[in-house]
Amino acid sequence: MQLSDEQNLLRDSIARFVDDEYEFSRRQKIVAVEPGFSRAHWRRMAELGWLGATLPESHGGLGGGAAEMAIVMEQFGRRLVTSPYLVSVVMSGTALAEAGDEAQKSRWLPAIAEGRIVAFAEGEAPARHDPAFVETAARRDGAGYVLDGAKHLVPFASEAEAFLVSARTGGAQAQSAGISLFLVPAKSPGVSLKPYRTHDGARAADLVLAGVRLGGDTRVGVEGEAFGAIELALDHAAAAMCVEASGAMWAVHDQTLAYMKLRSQFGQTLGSFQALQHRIVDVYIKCQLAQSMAWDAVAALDSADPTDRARRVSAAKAHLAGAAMAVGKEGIQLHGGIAMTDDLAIGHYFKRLAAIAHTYGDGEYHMERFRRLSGLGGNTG
Amino acid sequence: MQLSDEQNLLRDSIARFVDDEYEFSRRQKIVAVEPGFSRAHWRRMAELGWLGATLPESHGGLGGGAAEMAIVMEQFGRRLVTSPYLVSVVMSGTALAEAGDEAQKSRWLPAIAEGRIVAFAEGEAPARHDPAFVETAARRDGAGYVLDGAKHLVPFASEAEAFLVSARTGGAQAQSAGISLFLVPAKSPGVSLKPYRTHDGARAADLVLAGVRLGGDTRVGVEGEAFGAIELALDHAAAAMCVEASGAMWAVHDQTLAYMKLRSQFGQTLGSFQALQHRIVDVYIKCQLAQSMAWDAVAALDSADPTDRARRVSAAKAHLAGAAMAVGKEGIQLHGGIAMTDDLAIGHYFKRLAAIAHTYGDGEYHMERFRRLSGLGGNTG
Amino acid sequence: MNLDTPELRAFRQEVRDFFARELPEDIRGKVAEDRMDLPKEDQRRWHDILVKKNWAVPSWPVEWGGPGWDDARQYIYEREYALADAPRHMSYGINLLGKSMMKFGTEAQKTRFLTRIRNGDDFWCQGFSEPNAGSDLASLQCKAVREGEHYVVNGSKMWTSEGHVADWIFCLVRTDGSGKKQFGITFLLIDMKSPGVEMQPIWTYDGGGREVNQTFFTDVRVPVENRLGDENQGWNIVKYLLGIERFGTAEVSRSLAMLARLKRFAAGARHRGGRLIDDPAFSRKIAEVEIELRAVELTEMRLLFGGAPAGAEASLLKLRGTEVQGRILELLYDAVGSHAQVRIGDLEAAKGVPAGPNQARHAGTAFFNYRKTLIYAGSNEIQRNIIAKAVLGLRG
Amino acid sequence: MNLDTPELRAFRQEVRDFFARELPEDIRGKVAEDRMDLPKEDQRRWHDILVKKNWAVPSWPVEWGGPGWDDARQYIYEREYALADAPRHMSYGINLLGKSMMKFGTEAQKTRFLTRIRNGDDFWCQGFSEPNAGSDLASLQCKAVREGEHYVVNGSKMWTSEGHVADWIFCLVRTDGSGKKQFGITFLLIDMKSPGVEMQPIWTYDGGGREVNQTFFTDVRVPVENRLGDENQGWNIVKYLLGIERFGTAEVSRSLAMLARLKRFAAGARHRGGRLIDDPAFSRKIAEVEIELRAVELTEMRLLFGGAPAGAEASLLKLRGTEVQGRILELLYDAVGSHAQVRIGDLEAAKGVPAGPNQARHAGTAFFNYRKTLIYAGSNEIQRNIIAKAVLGLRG
Repeated sequence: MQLSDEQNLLRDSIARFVDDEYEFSRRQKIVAVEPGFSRAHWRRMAELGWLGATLPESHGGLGGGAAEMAIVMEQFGRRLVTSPYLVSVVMSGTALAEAGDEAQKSRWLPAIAEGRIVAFAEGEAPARHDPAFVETAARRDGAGYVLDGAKHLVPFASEAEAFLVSARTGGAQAQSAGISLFLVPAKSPGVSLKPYRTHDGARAADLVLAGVRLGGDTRVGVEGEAFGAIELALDHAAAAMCVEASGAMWAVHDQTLAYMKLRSQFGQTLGSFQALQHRIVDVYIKCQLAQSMAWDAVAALDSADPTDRARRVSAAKAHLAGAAMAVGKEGIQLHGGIAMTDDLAIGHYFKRLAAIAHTYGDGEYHMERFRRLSGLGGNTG
Repeated sequence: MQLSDEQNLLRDSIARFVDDEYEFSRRQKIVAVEPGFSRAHWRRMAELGWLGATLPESHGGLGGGAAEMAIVMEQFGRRLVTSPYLVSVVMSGTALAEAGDEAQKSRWLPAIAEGRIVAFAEGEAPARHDPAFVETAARRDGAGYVLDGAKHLVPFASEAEAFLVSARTGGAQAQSAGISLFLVPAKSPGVSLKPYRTHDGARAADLVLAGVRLGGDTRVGVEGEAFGAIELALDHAAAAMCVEASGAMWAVHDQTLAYMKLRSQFGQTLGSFQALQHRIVDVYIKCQLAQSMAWDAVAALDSADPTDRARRVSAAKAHLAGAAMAVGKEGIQLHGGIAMTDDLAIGHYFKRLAAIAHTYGDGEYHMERFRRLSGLGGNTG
Repeated sequence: MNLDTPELRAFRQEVRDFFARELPEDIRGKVAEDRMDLPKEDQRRWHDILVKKNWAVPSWPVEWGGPGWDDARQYIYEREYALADAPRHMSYGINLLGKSMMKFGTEAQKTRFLTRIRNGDDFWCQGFSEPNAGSDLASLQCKAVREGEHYVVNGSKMWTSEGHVADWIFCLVRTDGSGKKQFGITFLLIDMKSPGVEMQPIWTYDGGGREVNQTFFTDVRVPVENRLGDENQGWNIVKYLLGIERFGTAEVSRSLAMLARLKRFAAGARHRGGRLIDDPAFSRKIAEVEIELRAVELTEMRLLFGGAPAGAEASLLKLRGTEVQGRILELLYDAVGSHAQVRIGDLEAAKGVPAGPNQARHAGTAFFNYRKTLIYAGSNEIQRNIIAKAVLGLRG
Repeated sequence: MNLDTPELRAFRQEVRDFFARELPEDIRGKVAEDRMDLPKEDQRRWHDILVKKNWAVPSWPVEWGGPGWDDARQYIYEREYALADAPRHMSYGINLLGKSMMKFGTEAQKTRFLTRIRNGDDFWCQGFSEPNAGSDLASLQCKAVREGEHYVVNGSKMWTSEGHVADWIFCLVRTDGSGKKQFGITFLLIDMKSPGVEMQPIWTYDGGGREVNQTFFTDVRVPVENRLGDENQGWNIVKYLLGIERFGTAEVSRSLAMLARLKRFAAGARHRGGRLIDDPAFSRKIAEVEIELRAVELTEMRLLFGGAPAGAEASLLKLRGTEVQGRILELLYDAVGSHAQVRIGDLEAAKGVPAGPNQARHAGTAFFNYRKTLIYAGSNEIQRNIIAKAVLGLRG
């Protein structure tokens, strides 16, 4: 994917921003306190137009595409930036732009571009990465609906003004047909949160929906036919995490290589031991390949063919999941004991890479999805 | 498994024999001509009692057990000895001792101990390692049977006096029930062979059975209930191949290590490069672990519980299949270009290891069998 | 050696029954979650139970209050101990210092220290590594100067595991810097209450509780009688002690317990419509790691009981054992799914209710934490170097 | 760079149509079986077809009879060429010598040799490695002494691929042994019909046909005009030439063709009651290798067309490309099942009838043979050293 001059400028601005503001010890101070990201930075990103970069011009955005999203996420990955960008702009923004009606788009897309948070809430714990497994139920109630169920690990849920919630209006437990999408205001009676920190320094919560009454205008798209938009949002999320991982992997590579050149044992630098040289070379190669796959996932988001998109995104996410874990572990191992300390960045990169590898589809899930979509062994999975 | 003094003596004798007679260039001369093994050595092994070591004392054997078999196979592996030992003594001997009636045992077990060859012929090409997949059919014909079908890759078939053939007398294509075992004299009308060399230097053939008429006394064991004896013979074969592989892997290790100490590049021996040191260390570790697993498979043959036996044999064979391929490849790679030559032993060890990994159940087959027998995911496979 | 004799079967059953009866359920529960930070009171409570049974120091001879077991019994005991989810022994005192003292200590030292270790009166920790002496341990710089009947110690030690619950620390200090770096190292026993000893936690990135520390020594006066072995000859003790450690660190027993927990979890966890253990791809991964662990276990038995005494070969057990253990913990992390992302403490916080199944709560922390095992006690790269040199005869 | 423009799509279609129409089916069939020993007559027949179309030397400029394609067209052509199961180009002459000669040759040399290469009049082979100069190529000893207007060459070369079908060989010889070993190497072009050139086959362990040779030179007289570049300065040409080779050896196109064959085989092969491709475990392995190959392919495109010119980074393509290719061939070996054990020649012998499916016949030989790719053209260990030094800036 070749970037345009404007896109290169955007990348340089964001790189400068995160280099200035997210030096590791400053990053640690940000995640140490609630809400787990910097509200001031978030406002600034909105002002600079970064949050609206990918949103449609007709609704408060700048009309950019997948590349702009990827530029942001890669730089975030490089410096372990925490923010609701993924869950609000990338996921909810994509789903609303795809499936929302004019009223919903007019109300919510500009709000998202301004930094107000709509958290995408589709995952349920027993689903284990399968978005078609939805137990949360939406029952018709006059012109509206009543929602009951629970969503797991909704990022930055405590800061959200609304949730985009997948719920079953028909069909069987694991069927893609019969799933609808609802815009649930956070203040609705019956909505509650169980918030927690996550290992990567971010915040999330379980979202509990107990008899939540909604008007009919909260449904996004056609009843029972939201699965396409959900998959689109999830593919955007997966591709975004791939480039984020690529950025973080290169950071692990760079930090490890620098440490190997610095640290001496047995009277020579670690980097002069041939066995360790070959290991960091393998890290380097993994970073190169992962970067290629990540950007192909981004390119695939613009594909006109949803199967082609899904197949390429899943190939990338499956590849990245393995590579991210391997590079993270190797970063720790090549550092040695010092990597175990909380004060060094390397362990925190590993935790974020592990989270990426296991969120919005783990390696297993995407490998299986790729296999199925490639016409390999159609009779299982 | 601790060896007794007698067993240690046996091992030493066989080790001396193969060191004397199977130095690599002599071994190559043996496999270059028909029948692909040394008839003279085979006679000597019979005279020394090695062929009968594991067969029952009541029928011309010495009454030894799995350990004696393993001692032979490990030394064969070390020097790439080709012989019908596995297919005649280990497989047919085991199956006949288990399921044969007194007349069959009296006639054939002493013959096997004397070096006459009964080749076990169960595999069919589309079965892909599953012994329950039997398309060869045995149709009742008065007091006897008529056999039709084909068996693939029967080792040293051209030298066999008789074949032990699995054939379906009932049940469905892939069912374990309904399989019977027959002693088919090689000269029976309707029996023909398509012989070929195999990559590992041995000989084998396709066995074609076209309307082969047999008397009722050729059936070994109860009609339709031979699967237990077949699995027993196959588990013996798998365990035997595991120890053979262990012997061959150690030979790869030793030869590679010796070459690394000898060969210089860039003014130093290969063995002084730390990256290569760590690689040969991994080979060493793989040899150690594989040896442990191989001998556990041998010990498991004496288990009273067929499930315990099968599970441990499959664990070992699955492990060895992976380790044998890895060690073989690494032996080639650490040698470098010279390993590609036909004159050097290392490539021939690799070919034999690859054959072992893919015969009598490949890694995939045994991993799946182990998984099933371990109560893991009982609903597939 | 055959572990399946009637006598040994009876012994195994006795051990199993004892643990089933005597191990307090609350302690067992914490261990079964792979918690890193078992409170000292729990350790003491359990140690007292073992002392009463005379099983607190299973590797010790009768002379010093141990059960005097042979290798087979020790092996069986250790296995059942782990499978029962009993907390780790206070190994620094019992296995490392205790056995080194039996070999290198004076009678006075043995009399004074060993019984207190056995009875749980003294907990010990180890002061070996330093900020600039990790894999290259012999380059240590923490200094001791002889002044009359005392050594005066200045410097610091890294990675003092369990230092914050320990009463004593055994240390390597430099008493001579003039020769080869392995020379001039002295082995000292230091009372943690001595003036000038300070301890700071090293917080680890895994988010678990306090586990390791950095220990600082400022003009700490150590009586000469608390020196183990001769002055400047501490490296001999280190070599002996690392040999003990190399076998222990294969972690086979602990890994078997973890594998059992993984299987229980996969059998209980909901996985879409069914159970995780019925997912062919995941159960295949369990099967693979089970076979790998079995290979390490059988090799450990072969090297321990195989006749020829194993030396540097044991390095392979530490190396592969920790790799396999890491794999088991990674599978548990995978198995737990999205719950693995949640930081443990927060689930127990007032406002929250545990979001995931109980067994899942520590999977993340345990997975991250255990990466240490591939590094400590001689990193796996060092173990490869040892095998290359000492077993395969290769030279740099 | 975008390969999906209307122009390039049309070009791709033209190439595809041409191969579909013009590649003889008997030749295609042999390539599709991964045979190692395509007869020289087949090579020539195919080369003539390409010459007529002006596509025989796809990387050459118009000046020397090439099509003058840009990088994108060359890339597309190479991809379609492999996917059509066309036999490998005679790469030593076309890509290695040809391009080196354009850079380092005299006008007389270019005029004399290049057209003959293009037209297939001369087949070339390469004489670089020696028995004691493999990875450490610069330590070569094959000697050339200047005598008037000739060099007199004595020594031998290993691994002369296709030497037995070649008309000429380009060789590295030592003309000065006094300095640094990279100095004193000279690049000579030697007619194989010269007195004193002898060639013996090196039979490879894979059981395939004749592929490589050892070449012996005894007092072979080479005219000085057949020296490429200056005396003692051959190493500069080597470095240039290895750069060309490093990109070519990623083998992505060939691997894509092999993967397609693997899938076709798995879809056609009986597997118990069904098809092999429907076996979840096996098709999972295909999926994994497909993704890995895709990662190498995309990285190749990024490094080729990504703007910044790739140097030593290209080593990673050779390294991972050959690893992935080896994996594809191993899966084909697995897929073929028991047929993979059978030696190819024997199935075609008079008394036998092919026992297995046609595609299966060469799987064993191909799998064993291709281990060479991880060794030749700078072993993968050498490639790791190159990346460590030239890209990561690490020093021994």
